[in-house]
Amino acid sequence: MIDKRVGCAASAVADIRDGATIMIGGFGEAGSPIELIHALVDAGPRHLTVISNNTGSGRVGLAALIANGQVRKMICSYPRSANSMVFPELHRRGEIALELVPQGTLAERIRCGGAGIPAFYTATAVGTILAQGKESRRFDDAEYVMERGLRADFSLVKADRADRYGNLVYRCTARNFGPIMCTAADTTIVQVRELVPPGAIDPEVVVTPGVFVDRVVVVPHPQQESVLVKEGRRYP
Amino acid sequence: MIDKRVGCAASAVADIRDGATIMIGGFGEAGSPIELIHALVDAGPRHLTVISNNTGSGRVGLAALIANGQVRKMICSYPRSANSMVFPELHRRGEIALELVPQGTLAERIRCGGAGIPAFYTATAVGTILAQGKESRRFDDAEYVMERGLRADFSLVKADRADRYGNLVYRCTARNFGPIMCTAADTTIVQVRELVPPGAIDPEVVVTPGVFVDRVVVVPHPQQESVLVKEGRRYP
Amino acid sequence: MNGWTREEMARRLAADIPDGAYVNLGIGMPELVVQFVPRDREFVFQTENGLLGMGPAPPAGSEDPELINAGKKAVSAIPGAAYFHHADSFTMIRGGHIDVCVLGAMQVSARGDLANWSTGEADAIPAVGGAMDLVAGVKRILVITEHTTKSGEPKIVTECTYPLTGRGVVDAIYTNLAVLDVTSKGLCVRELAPGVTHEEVQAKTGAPLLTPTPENAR
Amino acid sequence: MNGWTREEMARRLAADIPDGAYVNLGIGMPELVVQFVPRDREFVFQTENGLLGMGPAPPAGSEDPELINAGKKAVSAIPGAAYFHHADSFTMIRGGHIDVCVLGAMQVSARGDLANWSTGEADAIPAVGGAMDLVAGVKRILVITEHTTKSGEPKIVTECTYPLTGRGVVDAIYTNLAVLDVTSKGLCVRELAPGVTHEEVQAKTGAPLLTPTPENAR
Repeated sequence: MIDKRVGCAASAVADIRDGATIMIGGFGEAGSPIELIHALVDAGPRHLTVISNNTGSGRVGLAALIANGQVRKMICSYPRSANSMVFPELHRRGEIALELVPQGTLAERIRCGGAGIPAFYTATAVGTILAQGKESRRFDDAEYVMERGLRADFSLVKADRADRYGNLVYRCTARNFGPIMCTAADTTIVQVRELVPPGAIDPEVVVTPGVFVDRVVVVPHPQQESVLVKEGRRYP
Repeated sequence: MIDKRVGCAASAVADIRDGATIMIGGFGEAGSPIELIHALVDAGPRHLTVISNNTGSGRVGLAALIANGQVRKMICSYPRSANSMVFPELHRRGEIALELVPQGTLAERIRCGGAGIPAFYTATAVGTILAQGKESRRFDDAEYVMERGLRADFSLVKADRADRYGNLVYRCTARNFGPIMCTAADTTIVQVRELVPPGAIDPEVVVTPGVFVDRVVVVPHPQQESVLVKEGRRYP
Repeated sequence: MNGWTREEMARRLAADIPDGAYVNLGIGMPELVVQFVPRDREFVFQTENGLLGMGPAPPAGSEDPELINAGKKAVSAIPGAAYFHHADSFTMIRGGHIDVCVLGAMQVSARGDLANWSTGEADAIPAVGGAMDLVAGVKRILVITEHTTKSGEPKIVTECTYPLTGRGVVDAIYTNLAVLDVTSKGLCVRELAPGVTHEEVQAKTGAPLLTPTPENAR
Repeated sequence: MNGWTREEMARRLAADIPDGAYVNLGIGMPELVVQFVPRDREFVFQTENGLLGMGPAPPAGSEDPELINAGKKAVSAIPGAAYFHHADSFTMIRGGHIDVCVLGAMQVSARGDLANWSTGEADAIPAVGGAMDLVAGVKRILVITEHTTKSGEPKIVTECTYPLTGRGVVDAIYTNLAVLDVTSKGLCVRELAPGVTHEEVQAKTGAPLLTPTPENAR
């Protein structure tokens, strides 16, 4: 019987090795798989490349992973925000690399990575410094840059509910990068608030079909990043 | 107030002119917008290019549009099936052109047309006659062909329910090409079984957000192509 | 005081958005536009993090950390809203499905070049978000900005000195002093704020301004 | 009678699909595989027209014309199924997410080239469907076919003469006479049907056959 449940976050991330490329879902705290990230801090792999829209807040979640010196490179669209100090400090000191990607291009690169598309053309960033060094080409009298699909060894994603097949639904704008990141990694690890029996999620409303998911960890009461930041918490 | 309802199928398709390119949803009869197609037969525009997975069955729906001499070219993946005689006859007589596209490439070309992507690379059809005349290119030691995004002047799509904003949900495998075709036309015309008030479709389960839809026609009891074919019906 | 307040700028801009428009609002001053939808019109607000049909901020205490806008502020969803993932969201934006985007600016050039994402300084942490996608994909780009910087330097210039967000992308500029159209001939003053003269606007602008004549309209 | 029946071929093939596999079945003989899932395993069937978790045909009279498979036959959906549109469906297929695809064949070459979509005749109406996407994207391609054509011509050949579906894509071939693996050295006989000899299979095959030795395994 297919059953993708894994007992705990620690065992779900245990095989992530030094040098791995990891996609981490979320837009700000919405959809950020904070328990999986903390398990990754505990596990301790280093020299990671992380693909995520932001770089975390305060000293918890993704910011904690960065502060812990485990990340050598970030691929993201918006590496600063109100409570983001860790990444800017390390980046200014030259201790972490940054590949800045427009948000829509980042999303499309991830989707293409999951769909077997090695490269595509987009009008985004044409005529800007973010197109420098990239191939450009005209189609139908407009200019486009070529962008490459993006894949990862692992994706860490937060969803709302799952069944044992790994079918997922999300909540509100916490959906953001989850569905596309699930498709673009060799191993997709998802934390959900609730596990339900097969069929409890209407086949019409499944957002991520189970084929894209490898491991499901149930975290019934996930921590809220903004609350931890407000309380000045740090991890570990 | 935004209200995309149109009174009847005839008025919904009235501005489709000779020479238009039209995407028509459906995989076989599932999702085929038969009432909209029949309205297009009545309206009579000619020299159409039609993008649709199949070429219709019997002498109704898409097959009727072709039989009526209105289509100069089909772009599709599977132009024959059990009850498909009209297209093969006309094609053998040289009266209708065919651009044969692998089904997944067809889907991706339509999605890209809707997403502002003029071209992309795929491994599908590499080494086959369907890649002949197309640019190919190596990425990471594998070969890919370049395919172009596909757009249309109009899309005709069948969904199950809509609200006045044009938010759509579909039923079962009748979803097929509808959601991507809605994104890839200048004007998207949808027939639905039922119109519901805004909010009656949970924002979590909307499949096609209303921004992709221009006109909604309510057809409470759509005809079923296979029944019409079995009865030997023809349109008009 | 001469000129428009921030709220008046937002109201003036909102008056130019047609009924039924799909609208994306940038972070900061553009967010004010949501308060000034003309009474006889309906706009649908899209936020690129995955919501079409964004409604106003919820009452204090009932915010949902999973229901936010692109500025990561709590918002609500109207009846008839839809959630979707980022690739679908940017299909809307990059595929030309959004009618209007309202953005702030650090600089706008007479040709409609926009700089609004980076000072280009060596130790700045650049953050682009969806700005380059929006200017490349949305049909009409409206900039809302104070006419000059806090120190009085022109933000509307012949040539942007900051790194660009996009070239030739801006359609119109709404400032505290005037409404300017970007035309093929250059910047054209469509409207002056109360008590503001063409000369005053020109003095605070780093590029030549045209007055509206039939041939200056693009 | 020597050799396997169609049902035995499907059963033999199904026995090689591992537990938990995501499986796409082509039209025709491949559809038989759904009846022979080994008792201790669970497969999830994908059909490229937009369903993961395809179940068996419904009882006569309760077919739903909007719930069909890629062969346009009525099917059902298991608890835990999901519907999706064509671009998402081919993301599964082309993105390498489907483990096994079972296809019929007109010809298979010793190098694993597959021809199963067109005779290439001038007046034929070619119809490719998802075949080229499946062979390009699915991890393991299994062919199920009679060993020869109805007139006794070999279908397993040195070089396909019909237009290809894909080059070097087939991993194994299940016929009424044998199970063949496509290896880097050529076709290798993994198993003979009851009462069938290697010589008999070779006589009906248009390419040289290897016998399984450690060094012929790929």
